[in-house]
Amino acid sequence: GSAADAVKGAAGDAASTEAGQSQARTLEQIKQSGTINIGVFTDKAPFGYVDGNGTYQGYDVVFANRLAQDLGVKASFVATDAANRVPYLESNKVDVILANFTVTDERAQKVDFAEPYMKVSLGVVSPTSKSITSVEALAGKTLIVTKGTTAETYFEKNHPDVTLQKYDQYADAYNALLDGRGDAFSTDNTEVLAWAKSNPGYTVGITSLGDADTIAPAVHKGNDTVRDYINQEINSLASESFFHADYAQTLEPVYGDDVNVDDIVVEGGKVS
Amino acid sequence: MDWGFIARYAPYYVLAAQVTLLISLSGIAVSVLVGILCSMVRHARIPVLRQVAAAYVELSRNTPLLVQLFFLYFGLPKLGIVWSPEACAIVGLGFLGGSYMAESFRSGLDSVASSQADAASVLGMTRVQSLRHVILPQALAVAVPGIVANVIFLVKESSVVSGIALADLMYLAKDLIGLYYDTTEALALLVVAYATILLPISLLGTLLERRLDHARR
Amino acid sequence: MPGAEIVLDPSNVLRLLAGLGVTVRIGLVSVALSLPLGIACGMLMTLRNPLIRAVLRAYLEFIRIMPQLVLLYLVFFGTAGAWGWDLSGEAASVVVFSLWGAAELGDLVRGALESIPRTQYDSAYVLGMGRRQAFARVILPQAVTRLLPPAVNLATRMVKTTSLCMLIGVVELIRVGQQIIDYNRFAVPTGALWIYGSIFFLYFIVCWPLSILSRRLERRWAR
Amino acid sequence: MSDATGEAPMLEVRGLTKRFGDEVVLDGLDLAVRKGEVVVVLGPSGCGKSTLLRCIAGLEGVDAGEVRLEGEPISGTRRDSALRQRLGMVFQSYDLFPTRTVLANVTLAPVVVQHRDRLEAEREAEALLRRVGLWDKRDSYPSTLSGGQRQRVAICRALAMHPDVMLLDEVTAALDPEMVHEVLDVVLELAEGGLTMVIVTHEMRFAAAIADRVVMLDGGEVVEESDDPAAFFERPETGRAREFLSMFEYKREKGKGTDHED
Amino acid sequence: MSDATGEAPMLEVRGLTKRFGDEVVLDGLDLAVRKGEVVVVLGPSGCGKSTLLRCIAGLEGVDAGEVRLEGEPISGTRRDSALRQRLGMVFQSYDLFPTRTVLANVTLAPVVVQHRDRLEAEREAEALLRRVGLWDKRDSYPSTLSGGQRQRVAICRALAMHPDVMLLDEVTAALDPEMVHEVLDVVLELAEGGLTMVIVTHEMRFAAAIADRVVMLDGGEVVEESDDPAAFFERPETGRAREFLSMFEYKREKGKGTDHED
Ligand SMILES: Nc1ncnc2c1ncn2[C@@H]1O[C@H](COP(=O)(O)OP(=O)(O)OP(=O)(O)O)[C@@H](O)[C@H]1O
Ligand SMILES: Nc1ncnc2c1ncn2[C@@H]1O[C@H](COP(=O)(O)OP(=O)(O)OP(=O)(O)O)[C@@H](O)[C@H]1O
Ligand SMILES: [Mg+2]
Ligand SMILES: [Mg+2]
Repeated sequence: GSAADAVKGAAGDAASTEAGQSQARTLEQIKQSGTINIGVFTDKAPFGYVDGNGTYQGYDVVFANRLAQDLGVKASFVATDAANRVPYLESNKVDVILANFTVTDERAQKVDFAEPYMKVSLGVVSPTSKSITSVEALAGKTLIVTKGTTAETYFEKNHPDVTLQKYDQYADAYNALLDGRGDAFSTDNTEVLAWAKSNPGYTVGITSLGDADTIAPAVHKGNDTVRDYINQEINSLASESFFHADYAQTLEPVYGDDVNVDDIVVEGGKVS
Repeated sequence: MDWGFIARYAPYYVLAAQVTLLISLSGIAVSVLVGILCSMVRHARIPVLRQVAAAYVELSRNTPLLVQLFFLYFGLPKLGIVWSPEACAIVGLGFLGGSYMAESFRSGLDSVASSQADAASVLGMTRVQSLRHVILPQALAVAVPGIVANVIFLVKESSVVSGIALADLMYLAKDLIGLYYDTTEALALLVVAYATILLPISLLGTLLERRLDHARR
Repeated sequence: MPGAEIVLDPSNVLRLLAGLGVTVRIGLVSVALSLPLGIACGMLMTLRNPLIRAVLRAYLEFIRIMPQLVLLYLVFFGTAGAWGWDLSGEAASVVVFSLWGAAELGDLVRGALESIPRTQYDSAYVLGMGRRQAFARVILPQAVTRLLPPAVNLATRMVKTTSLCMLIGVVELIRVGQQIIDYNRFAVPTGALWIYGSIFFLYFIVCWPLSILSRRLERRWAR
Repeated sequence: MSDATGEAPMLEVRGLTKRFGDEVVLDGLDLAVRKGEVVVVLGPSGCGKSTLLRCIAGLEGVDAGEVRLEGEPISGTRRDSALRQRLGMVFQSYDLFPTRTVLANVTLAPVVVQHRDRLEAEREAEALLRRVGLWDKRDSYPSTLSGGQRQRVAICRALAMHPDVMLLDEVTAALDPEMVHEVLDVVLELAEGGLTMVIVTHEMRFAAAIADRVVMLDGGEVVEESDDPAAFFERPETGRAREFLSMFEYKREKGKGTDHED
Repeated sequence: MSDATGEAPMLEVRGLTKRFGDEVVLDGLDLAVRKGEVVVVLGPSGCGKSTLLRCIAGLEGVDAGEVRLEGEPISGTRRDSALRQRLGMVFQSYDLFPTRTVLANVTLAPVVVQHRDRLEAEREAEALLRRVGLWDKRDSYPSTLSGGQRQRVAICRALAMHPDVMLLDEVTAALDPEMVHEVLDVVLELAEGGLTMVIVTHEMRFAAAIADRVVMLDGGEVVEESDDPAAFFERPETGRAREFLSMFEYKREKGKGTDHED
């Protein structure tokens, strides 16, 4: 892996200088335009999804709306796939990504992360009847993942003996699990916990896998004005326990009492 | 351009190209079968079957492969029918390609002047002999450009199967972009891979067309 | 069959129709843009200039052998990666479909122009018509009658192929459908069947009339 | 309608009626052709000449009447291969098999239908092709031949089956004058060789030269028939025949043009 | 080569040479056509008859020599519209404009090129179409007409421009005999009306009837020319002309066929 990492690092530099030809919008420019473009998921309830009326909803979206509101601009949501998040930022198709974006080293070379607002590690959900409770049990089995997620990266790197079945979208991946196309599905544990809660017959056999990671907003590499503003916003929101309120509004109805809010929520960018 | 990346991942593209080829060739084979069946049914004017074939052609030509695949892959399981991605891809490509192939075969058959059948008849040939020695060779010669175009079309369309978890070329490229964000390199390899598969087919088609030219007067 | 309510819910229907609107919009804008481009392309291809011919030939061949999905990725992510262009998904789709349409239409235009017998030019000449008069009054009307059926057919294919836009994140018909399936996953477990079935049907009712039109024109003008 | 001697004619058509929809194209037509006789069928366009030949060849069914070959009835389209081989036919359109060479065109039916030895079939094809001057074209494809060459090959192809009767339907209508001559010279030679033939043509000079008998059709019937072609062309008896033959005559009040000069 | 009276001929070709690549198709050809004269050009296929007419019409450039219209040189393909209107031409293939009705075919050029009033152009078209018996077909499209009808419309279309000279290139080569007659009757009538014409045809009887002068081409040159067509067709002077005319004669040793009977 280390040689590959070096290669990737070099590529990262090349890409960022190339991408540098295109200028990200500064905070000032965003204010002037009156809208901020925010990349969110549309199929990852309860974090980012579209409700029955076609309105964007979820934990990430509530934060996104608040961000826009405090900036005095309109939030314009751009639907993104997991795999599109970095390219979207690189090509300035969005100003900010608020799509359950786990902070990783590879990504940090391509984009700039702000302070985190959530904690995660990976979880694996499987049918209760054939519950998978350890990574070892996955050997030789088919694991569903979504392209471009930390789950994909983790299993590619650490468990090459697991057969991965990859989908472009979360919706497709969940459907594949429901249709029995794979033995289990892995993604952020918050995600699978929420999903298993509302899908009888499925259990999260592995609740925490890999390193505990954080989730943070991301901006175009070097777009400091916007990143600084977001950091400032995250800090000031701590005083009103904004993310606890967000949790209560969007996640608690799904998680109920099973999950401790402080295992998930990060206030003021400070990971406890 | 990051040559290290290219050197490292080119072998993966070779594997993915095999998937692309395998899926598209199987799909093409099914298309040809469906196409022959369909054009025969329409050529011979078999009552009910003819209407069924006509309806099939309309459905197949007026809906996108992606939707056909999603219906097969994600829709049908809700009826308890779970097909593997390979099966869905081959059925989907066959469903789509069948109508295109049928069209090519039909135009080939139609292009053979009726006087050819007459000529064969007055020479004492039976219907089967006439079909085998006179009609089909000519029909095929006329149909070849259309068939080659369909083959290219179907190999291209097969890129859509990446959406149902088949590890073809497109799937690999999307995956590499999502994993390592080396967009330029991943796409360059993708273009080279498709060109390597399709340029020879395209050239072969042109050659074949030229060789069969005398058959089309 | 259970689950039909998902496609009967008025708000879902409206959303699907809005998605269809995006699909049709991308299709129509691309068709509209590829018309002038394709005609220009086709006319240039009839010129004897070897350089123009070679360039257009290469362009055509490239477009011909590249999957549309690859072209979409090239324009959407490729230009972003290489030059940092900021094209929206919809804009990238329109660019790709217009370029593709222009190439295919160009070939049709060339074919139509070249299929017109030489004596038509000769007759116009001996009747004293100027080059422009001959083109506008004699050649073009004939080229158009030959061109229209396959061009309408091409438009059908373009509308159909806009389904791929969804894979570069455009929220069109299929993507809206997926959102609906996802949102109703618990309430309507068979949603995928119904929604994908409806999308299949919606594409069909948009493309089918175009196919019929193309065939009508062809029969009418089959001389 | 049989011969004076009582022997059955080679080919006999009795009361042949053929309709297309409501249109009666042939209306109780009678015709007998003796062995070795050359009959030329004339008539205005659309009078049913091609239809007559196609009915004889079994390419069209008949609505009434019958066709007999040496006294044996052969009407209908479902006649067996052996019977069909006894009637050779050449069409106006060059109907060679475009995917095969000249030689293969001539040998295909003998080999496939008559199961003759390929080498023997090729030897015979060589003789036929040499006779029409096309042996050196044996490996060419039809698309590379001129119209006249194609028709000569088509004639060889029919002859290779050793037919008892040859039916020729306007075999020169699509040809340039020189090519017309090439082809008709071959047909004249066949006539001299004693082949029984029914020929439809618009080449009046050729008709006059080759015919043992001239038959003129109109309105689905034979309107004039003559065993003396020279007399037929000089002094047609019926008004219809005169009218038809006048199609090949032109008259101009000369002198007007030159009046203008100076 | 001008007229005995010193007046320039209507159309004059002097030393016309035309090459396609290395092939010399016309080799210093001379030809003069007086006003009101009808010249028929004969010759074997490929001898350059069409090329000659196309050079005269300005559809092909020339390599040497010149073409004169009433003494005025008009060689070359870039001649202006007014000049082109003075030469009408009708081709072998039905070259009507398929997207326009019969009437529109005839009136298009007068309206577009000569800027004549549409109504007046239509009135004239009516007169022309009535003359060829096609006024009731005025609203039909060419595809619905027979070949003979199409050629008659093509002639009207050319006449509507009031050309000084009409060039007709095998206008009946693709037609059935009856249709040939329909079309040639119209041409005969034009000749009687005093129109200057250069006609290429393979209809020898027609040529004999219409020609004021017959010109035979071969090897890119005029090999025989005759002001007395009857004499030309009866007693051609040169070997080449005799050979050419023999193309339309057939001979058969009669009797062989009938020998076989009984
Ligand atoms: N397959 C067919 N279906 C309907 N009508 C037909 C068919 N074949 C011929 N006819 C009609 O039968 C009539 C005779 O046609 P046929 O071809 O025998 O004439 P012909 O004497 O050979 O004319 P020509 O000299 O133009 O070849 C025509 O009126 C034609 O329209
Ligand atoms: N555009 C061209 N390019 C090259 N060669 C040509 C061209 N047009 C005519 N020719 C050649 O010029 C010669 C004369 O042709 P042309 O058409 O004038 O003959 P023609 O006397 O009209 O014959 P036909 O009676 O067959 O119409 C032929 O050998 C032909 O191959
Ligand atoms: Mg006929
Ligand atoms: Mg010619």
